[in-house]
Amino acid sequence: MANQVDKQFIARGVSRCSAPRFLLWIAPWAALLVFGLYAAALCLIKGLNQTNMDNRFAFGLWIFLDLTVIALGAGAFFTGFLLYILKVDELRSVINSAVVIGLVCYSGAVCVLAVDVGQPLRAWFTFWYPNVHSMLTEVTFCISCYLTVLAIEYVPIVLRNRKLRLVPSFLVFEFELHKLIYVLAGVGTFLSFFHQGSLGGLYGVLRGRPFAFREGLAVWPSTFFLFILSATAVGPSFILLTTWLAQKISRKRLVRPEVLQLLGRISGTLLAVYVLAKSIDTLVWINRTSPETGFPAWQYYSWKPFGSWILVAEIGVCGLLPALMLLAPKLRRHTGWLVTGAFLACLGVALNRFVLTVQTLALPTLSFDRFLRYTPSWQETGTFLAVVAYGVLVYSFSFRYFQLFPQERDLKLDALEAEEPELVGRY
Amino acid sequence: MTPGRTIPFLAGVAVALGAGWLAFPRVIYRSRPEPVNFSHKIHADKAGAKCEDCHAFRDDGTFAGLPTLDKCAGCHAAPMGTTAAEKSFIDNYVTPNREPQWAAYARQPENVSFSHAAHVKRAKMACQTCHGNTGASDTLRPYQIDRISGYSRDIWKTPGTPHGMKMADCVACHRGQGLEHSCLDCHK
Amino acid sequence: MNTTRRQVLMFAGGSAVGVLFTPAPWRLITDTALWSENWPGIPAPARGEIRTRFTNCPLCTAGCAVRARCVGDQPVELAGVGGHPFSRGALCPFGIVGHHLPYLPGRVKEGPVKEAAAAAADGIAKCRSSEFVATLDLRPGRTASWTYRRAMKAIKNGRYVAPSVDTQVAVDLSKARTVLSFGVPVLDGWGTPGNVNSARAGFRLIQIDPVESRTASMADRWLRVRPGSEDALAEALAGQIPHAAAADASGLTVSEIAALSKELEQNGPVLVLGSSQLESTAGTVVARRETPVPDEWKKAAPATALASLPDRSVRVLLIDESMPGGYLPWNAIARKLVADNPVVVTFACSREGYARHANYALPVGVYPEVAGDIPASIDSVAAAFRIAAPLVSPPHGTVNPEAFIAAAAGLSIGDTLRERADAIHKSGRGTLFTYADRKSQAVKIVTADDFWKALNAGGCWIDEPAAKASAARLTFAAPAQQQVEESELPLAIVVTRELAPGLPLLSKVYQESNLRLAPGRVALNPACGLEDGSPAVFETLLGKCSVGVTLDSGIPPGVVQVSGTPALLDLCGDGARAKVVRA
Amino acid sequence: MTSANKPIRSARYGMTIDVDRCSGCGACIVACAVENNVPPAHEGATDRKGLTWIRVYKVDNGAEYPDRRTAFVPVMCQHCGNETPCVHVCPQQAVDIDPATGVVGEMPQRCLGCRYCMAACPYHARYFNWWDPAWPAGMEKTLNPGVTPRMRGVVEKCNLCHGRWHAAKEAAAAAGKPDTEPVEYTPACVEACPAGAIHFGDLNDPASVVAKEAAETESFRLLEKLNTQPKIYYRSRNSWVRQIAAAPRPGAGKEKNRG
Repeated sequence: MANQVDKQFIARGVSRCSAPRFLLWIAPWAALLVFGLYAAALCLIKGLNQTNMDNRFAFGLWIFLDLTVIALGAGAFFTGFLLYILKVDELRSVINSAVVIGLVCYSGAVCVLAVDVGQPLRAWFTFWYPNVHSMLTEVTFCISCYLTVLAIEYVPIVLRNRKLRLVPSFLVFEFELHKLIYVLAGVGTFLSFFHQGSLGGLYGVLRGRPFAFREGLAVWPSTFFLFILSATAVGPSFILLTTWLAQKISRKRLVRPEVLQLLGRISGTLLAVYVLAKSIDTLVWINRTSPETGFPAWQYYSWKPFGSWILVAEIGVCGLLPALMLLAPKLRRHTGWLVTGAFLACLGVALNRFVLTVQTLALPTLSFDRFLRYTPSWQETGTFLAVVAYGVLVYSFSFRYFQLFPQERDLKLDALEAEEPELVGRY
Repeated sequence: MTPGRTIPFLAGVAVALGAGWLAFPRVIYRSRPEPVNFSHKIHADKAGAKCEDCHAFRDDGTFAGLPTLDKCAGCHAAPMGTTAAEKSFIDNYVTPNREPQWAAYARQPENVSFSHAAHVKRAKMACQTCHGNTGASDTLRPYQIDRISGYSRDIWKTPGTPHGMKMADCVACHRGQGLEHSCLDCHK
Repeated sequence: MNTTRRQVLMFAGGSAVGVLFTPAPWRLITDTALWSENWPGIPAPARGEIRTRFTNCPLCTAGCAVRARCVGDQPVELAGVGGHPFSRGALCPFGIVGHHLPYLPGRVKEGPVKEAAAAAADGIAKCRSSEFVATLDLRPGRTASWTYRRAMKAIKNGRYVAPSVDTQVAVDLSKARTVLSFGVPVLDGWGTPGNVNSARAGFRLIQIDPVESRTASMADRWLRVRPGSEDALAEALAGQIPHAAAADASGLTVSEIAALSKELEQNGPVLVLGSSQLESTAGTVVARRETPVPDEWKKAAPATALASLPDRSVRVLLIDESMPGGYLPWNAIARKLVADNPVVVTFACSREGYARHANYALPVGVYPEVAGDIPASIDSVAAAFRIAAPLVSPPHGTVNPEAFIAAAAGLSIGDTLRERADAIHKSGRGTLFTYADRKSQAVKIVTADDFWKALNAGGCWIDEPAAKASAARLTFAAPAQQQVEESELPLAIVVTRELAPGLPLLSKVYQESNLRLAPGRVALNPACGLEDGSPAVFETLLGKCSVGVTLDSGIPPGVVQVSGTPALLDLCGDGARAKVVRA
Repeated sequence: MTSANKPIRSARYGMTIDVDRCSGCGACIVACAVENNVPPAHEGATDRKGLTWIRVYKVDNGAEYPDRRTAFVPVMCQHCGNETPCVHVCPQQAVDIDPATGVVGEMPQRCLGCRYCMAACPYHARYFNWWDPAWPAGMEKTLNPGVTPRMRGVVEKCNLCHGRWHAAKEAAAAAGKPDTEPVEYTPACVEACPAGAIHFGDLNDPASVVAKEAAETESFRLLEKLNTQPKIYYRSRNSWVRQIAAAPRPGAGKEKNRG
């Protein structure tokens, strides 16, 4: 019975695993989510003493998570930008997936932020008494607006569900919304550019933390622009990764390989630009910005374990290397290289966010300070995992019941044609 | 949209507006009567008392606020008039020497540092400016507490209304005087 | 009409839209935010008239003058009294939070008073001629101490036991040009902070210390010696033994010792603290006159050292630890008690001390609840009389040890503080300094009543210095020699006596800043192999107890610094050795 | 905040701390906690999760005995005067700098506990309420009515004893003095220091002790090169102590302060 209901919701022409199997797949994630929610609840009710953060390590795992997922989620706005504004039509086959990814990443980040602040009940003060000089204000405004945009972009995907579209008014509504999509894409792009930047600015403006402090244009430190660049560079890579994963897990062909390669090429190009910019910025910082504040740059890297290797890993191994992989047409054609490149790119950005959040706080500023260590408590890790589980669940459900990959049906037909042409008539 | 849907929709709007504007303001406050039906008017007329006679400043310039029982007992050791209020006051408080638990309408939140000296002695402001014509009132309004925040209704009045004690009122006046520097001017 | 699902939905939607145009939602989020300003658990400080009251701090023998800022009568803030001729407006961290003492977590609030009285009386009656009734007074020299001495005199074989402090001898820092301190915390809890600080510029401080104590790090010169070798060094400096011998013992070089003794010769007068082997230069140590007492009190038992009592001889032991003072390890006391059920009554505000071992632990009022006087401190040349005047009232059911012990001995006493004050007034000596107006006036010109009032309202009596300061001699207990082979217990113990009655806010200097070694913790050299803050077991010949470890590069290897809580002090006799192992 | 403000003779309240006189007794820390209603430590608190508006660090020159030298350095909010790091980052104006006094103020009731300001402060002078404040039974009677206790989940820090500033203001008003003049008061740590190592006053007033001492050559400020213009000056005759103002040098001084 349940099976029947379930069937009615699945799009025509695509096949999905049986309901029990699907349940089997989501069960562990659901369990993880519940555990994570419990951990988060502890932090909300008992307070942040449940975490291992302290006065000196005021930020921890959560901020790192936020910065990273938001960077990875950039694929949503950037794909939209390419598709609707720059008219790169190949990307239509992944845009839905991209939107879901974006929604997952941003909503996840916002939820974690709500746990991370000491007085969530006052979070709205930022809107009522905003301090316009604060990068965090910029971030809060843009992220909350963009989250709304994503939600609106997500609605049509839901409404196009096989069963829901039977409701006429939904259909109308969906159609109306779809006319808006260009506006939404535009707005989303604008907002995203801004908050990706301000997230970078968040640390770049800390003149009290010369390790993070950067010079820049007007009110924006260089990290502002580097974050935009890195996010746009890595966004497509992450979509590439997730799509590939979806194909592997569902054992289906969801998009044509050319699309993935295109994503790789875009990612690679931008990554190359980013690596260049980042290197220049680093050189300026080492030779001018940091020394001017009295902090010779060499000393940052003599506090173990954060040696200069971390710089090499970030810019070289996880920056330049994947850029080259993704740019070389030969390599790109092999899924292995493509995926590895995309993965390294994502890793590189994660590492970059880690350095800015965790290493910045670990390094001493006063001469009689110590180098600090910090390991997240299980409550922190649990909350972190909750976001991951939440992401997987939302994506799984969307993948099962909504059309994330428009090409899927055609690809299936082609496949059948290739195998037994005479059967095609049946479909 | 068809009337079949408009009507319930509008009905919803109407109900919500009613509840929000009429019911909510009543529900949100808990009312508490004052221990004694005190008439400022009588004291002003009969005893010719000025505000500062009872609401006095201490020698160190700080404001004592509401008078304590001994101040009242000074005159009301025995009934001076014939009102029931006075009689019950003497029976319930003066004779057993029990401090009446007055509720201070204008009691500011704990994090506010308000100096009567600065406003009354330095700025020469009249009591009425903030406290309205309480001095001429014949009865005491019931004291209303916000159920959630626990603050008196008076520091909740919309700015400008009588007895308005909201931060907005303070700020408006200070800004007008060009006396607004930072939060800690008035907050502690 | 029958409502369809859609109509219900529309209605809901309508009300959702409508409610946004009412104050309700906005007011609710505002209120919840405001609620977070005073949600349960955030206390509201009492409001009221701010008054200033005065008293004297009895937490240590310094007895600094205290100005208390009170809301109504409740003190909320303590500070020194500027312009005070001796304590000079200074107050130590412990004195600053003295007014929290009544709220000590785990304070003893009731006890078996009647039973204790009965048991004591019974014990005194049963006491054989070879046995003793003893009162152990941890803060000798007080007026209460006089009562104890009189009470013990009144009992057939009563003994007044007190740690040896001669109230007749004082140190004159202003005369010294060099202060040679053998492990005495001159700048950290010794003497009167205000007086020491004001005299500090006048003398050069040489600190002989096995560890980098706070005084050592502030001294002009710190000489690190092996624990227990202080006397050898002192003897060498006194010329009794060759420098080489002292060098071997202390770990200093011969040249260092030579240089030191040369410096002492040239840079006199020298005041020597913490060692009896070496004479201070005349004038730096002076005899101090006794604070006058009523003549009828003079018939009192002398102070006996605990050690001089024969073992297994004390049938009734009354311990007054109501005021923090020098603590004797319990095993030294237990040895003296008779074998067949002795009676031990202790007067204490906490169960940390002897209450752990006593048959009866009786609750007492504490500072600033009860009145008591504070004898002149070691660095006060003139005798003095200060009263810790009560600012708040003690909880119901506390007992006054003075009255209890006097009653037990059948001695009838009046208001002893008043009698003492009158005796001082009668002597006509010295001056009265009142805190409120910061005026001194000769005692002669004030009436006895005014004198008494002034003492209670914030004032102190200061004797005029003796006509000719006759030379005197400081005596210090010589540290016992090492009893154990190094191999068994590798660490030499250095005890720091933190004056810490577990006052809550002192967590700021212990737990929250690691500025001071917290009670119940031991400090070790970072090379000891234990982690900072890790739990460990501290073991001596006398037993073991669990401690927290603090790593401090100021502690040399082979030494453990112990923060003196009774539980730990019970394990460390003089010169004891210890080992600290991972828990 | 507002531009059209009455002309006031604005003060720059600041401090000079004589490091050579500080014996690290901790009186200032305790007195500060008493004055500002800072709760005692939760049993889970450490030196990294505690609340100490002023904190005394034990600093050594990194050498071994006999060359080892130690000093105690009290560090509180440095009340930066220029591009004050914490003021700029706070998303909801919970931190501001008072033009009349130069005091960097913090409004716990406005704070949402994002701790961005803590990350921004190079002096680690800001502290977060990790636990609900708790006093032993009865001890809340000893709270100072001049300062409101804070709640869990907000940041707090030294505000140069603003409660005492309010009291002084009120006294001045009662005495009929105009409100355009800076008031005289003494913060708790200054009053409490038995060695008189801390001086407090108006750096704008050339006649004041602090202005004179701040100008002396042996005065220095922490991390001066960051150009945050702190109003807390430190003084020492020992050059090695003056070195602590500079940025950290790994390896210099093996075991640093235990704080």
